[in-house]
Amino acid sequence: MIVNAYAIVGLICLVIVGLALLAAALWHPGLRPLQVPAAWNNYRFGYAVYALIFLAFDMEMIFMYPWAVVFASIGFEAFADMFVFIAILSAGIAYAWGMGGLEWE
Amino acid sequence: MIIPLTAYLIVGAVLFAIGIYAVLAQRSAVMILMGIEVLLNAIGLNLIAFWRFVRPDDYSAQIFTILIVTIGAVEMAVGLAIMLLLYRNRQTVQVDAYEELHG
Amino acid sequence: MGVVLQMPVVLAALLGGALLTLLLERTLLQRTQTEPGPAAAVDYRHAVDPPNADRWLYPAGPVLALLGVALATVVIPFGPNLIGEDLGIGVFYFIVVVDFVVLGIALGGWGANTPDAVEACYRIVAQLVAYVIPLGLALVGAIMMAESLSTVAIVEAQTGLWYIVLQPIGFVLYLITGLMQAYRAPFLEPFAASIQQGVLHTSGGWQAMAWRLALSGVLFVVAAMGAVLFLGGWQGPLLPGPVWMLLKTYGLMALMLWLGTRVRLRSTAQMLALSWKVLIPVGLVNVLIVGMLILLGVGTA
Amino acid sequence: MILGPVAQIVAFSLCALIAIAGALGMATTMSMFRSGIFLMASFIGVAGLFILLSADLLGLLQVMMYIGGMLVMILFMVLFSHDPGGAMMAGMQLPIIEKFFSLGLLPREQKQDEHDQNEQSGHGGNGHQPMEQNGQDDHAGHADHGDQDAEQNGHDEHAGQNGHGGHEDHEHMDMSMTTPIKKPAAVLAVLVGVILVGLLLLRPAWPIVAATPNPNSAEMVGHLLMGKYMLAFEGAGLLILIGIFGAVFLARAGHFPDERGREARVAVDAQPTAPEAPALQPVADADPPDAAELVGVTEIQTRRNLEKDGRGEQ
Repeated sequence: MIVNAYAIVGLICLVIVGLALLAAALWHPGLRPLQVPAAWNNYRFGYAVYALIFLAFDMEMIFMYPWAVVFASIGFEAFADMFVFIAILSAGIAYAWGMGGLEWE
Repeated sequence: MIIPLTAYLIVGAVLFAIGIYAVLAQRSAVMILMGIEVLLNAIGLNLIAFWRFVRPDDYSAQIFTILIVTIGAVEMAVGLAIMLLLYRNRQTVQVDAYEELHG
Repeated sequence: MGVVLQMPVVLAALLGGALLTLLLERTLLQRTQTEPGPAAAVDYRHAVDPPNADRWLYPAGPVLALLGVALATVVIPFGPNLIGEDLGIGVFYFIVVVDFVVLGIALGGWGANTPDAVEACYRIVAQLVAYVIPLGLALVGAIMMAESLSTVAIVEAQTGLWYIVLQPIGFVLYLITGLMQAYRAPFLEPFAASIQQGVLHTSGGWQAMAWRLALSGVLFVVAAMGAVLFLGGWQGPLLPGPVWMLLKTYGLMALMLWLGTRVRLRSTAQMLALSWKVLIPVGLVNVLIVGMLILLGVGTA
Repeated sequence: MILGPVAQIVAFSLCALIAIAGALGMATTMSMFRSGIFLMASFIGVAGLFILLSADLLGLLQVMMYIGGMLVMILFMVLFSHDPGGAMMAGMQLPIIEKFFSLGLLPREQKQDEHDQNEQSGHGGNGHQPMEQNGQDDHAGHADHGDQDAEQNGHDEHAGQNGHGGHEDHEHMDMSMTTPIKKPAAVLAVLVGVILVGLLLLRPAWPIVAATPNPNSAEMVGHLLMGKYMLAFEGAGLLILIGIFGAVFLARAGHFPDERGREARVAVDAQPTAPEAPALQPVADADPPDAAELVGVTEIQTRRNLEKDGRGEQ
């Protein structure tokens, strides 16, 4: 059963959160004053296009991992498939690069 | 299988309802995009629940769910790009500011 | 009740690994006099109460970061049977849960709501955008040769020959993206001295402790996963498995840190450009090269 | 070891709770950043449900995809929004759900600071502390803000030269996060939810199979992708390509440079070397020298003035 393998994952989540709550409840050192202005409204980031390409490109991995597992047992056909897939993705990166998307704004 | 299929489907239905609320009630286009993600996610949950309980031997459902997530990601990328364009032109992404986009 | 016994072992491994990492890093930093980055000293003795903080997200940051590292430790095999749990998709699991560290730093930075911390939040997301894909591509080669996502299976597949020999490009790619993923020397922008170590400056008390553990732990798990993927994990002559694993982990870590101090610090923009213009194309080519090697019958059983 | 029934029920309840509370928080909180984080939490809860359903590959895919995706989305949200942290909105009178998910957003020292400032500038009146607004009638609220702004501009030193009549109509585009049809939408959503749940409860049982799925899901998915769904695989590649084309084509830099008033040092491209560090000190650039004393609403006011600055120059 797959679920049983993840029991330890859930348990570690609970333990870490519990330990943090415990620490927050018990550990009360003196305050270090911090007088700084709020910063939420100073917004601008220079990598908008990188971020958008990343959103789309991130999905490539979920296709690549199952493929990598079965690749050796299928052989050439799988290689050809992935070659086409990688060619398509490379075209995307090349386009972004050519259009000047991979630049800091 | 202690938890019945219906329990998962109910969670999916509640998520779907919240997604509908978010899509209808939010003014910011990004929030509407997020509502759509919730809708897609509710669909994915239903698909996987039915896969597990009705056809656990056929992994097609997982492929469909992967495709749904892919579509969600691409939709997010293109949607945000459109909003960035609108924002650079008009300084707002609130949907009621774009009356003239109606046909 | 195996799980209840395994869980403290995993946490103890993380604790010990992180402490050793901190020791190694401090020694190296003293010798090279470089910017400390995530290894900078933190203030355990004072709590901090940022005046404009988002009081839900601010304390959630360090907890999530620590959680990510602790979860990543689960799939690292320290010996033939010394592993938290051999999840069937261990490697994929690893790169997913390490993202929680980024999430934690982003939350802590935004939640603190000081200019430096918010800056750190933006920079850490840039780091995520830069490292995730080349890291994934670096791992694909090892998965292809081992025909499995399980960390134990990958170590066992390297019985004869380590993958560092078969996939040198993948290994170099892993070194660079590992430094990005651990926010160490050339890529320490989110913890740069110019923004006062970002989130570290705006936290104290138990939060500082959690940051310290998480940030040392992330380097530890990244190096350990490198040893598993490319250096044959626990395998080696004479010495017992866990000793080999620790030797390889800390050897790889020392190599990464040393290489990091050899080059100039990179800004966020330079890191993004490096990632998307060099590392990702190289990673895609590496996948094809490894594929051809396998078709030629090299590396698979 | 088989996971006990109690553990399964606890795990299911926790995951379902996170999924639903996260989605609800996303739709109702006043902070844009938080709403992205809540949505992420909702997705992680659903991922937990996937793992409970033995679809671990998909669960982890979900986590990976949406941690990255939501963090990026949040960046854009913060860029587009006028009050990304919700510190301004959280002071208003809110319905109970909104209030709960916006707890802890109000700046801690706002009141005291304001008091100081009011004393300094010789104005009485409690200016802009908890704004009375009930989410529905925006216009009444906006009139209020207009007044406060005028008052603020009057005694804000650095606003002196540019505080003239800048606040006529961009004031009323950024306040409420919801459309006027919020109430009907809520009713409709509840209705849909009730109908769906009712149908599910009334529906007779589905043909449930007792078999357990193959634990090696990555291999199964891989074989299907390489065989039966090969076209879908390449099609997904094409879809990603089209997504990249569209995103780059629409969002590439340089066509519509951002207005100058929004320049902030966030994520600036600076060398992390020591000599340049002074240039990045917190209060060195956009804010006036006394910015360290300004917090809360006053800070927002400062930003608005900067914005007007930018508008004026266009």
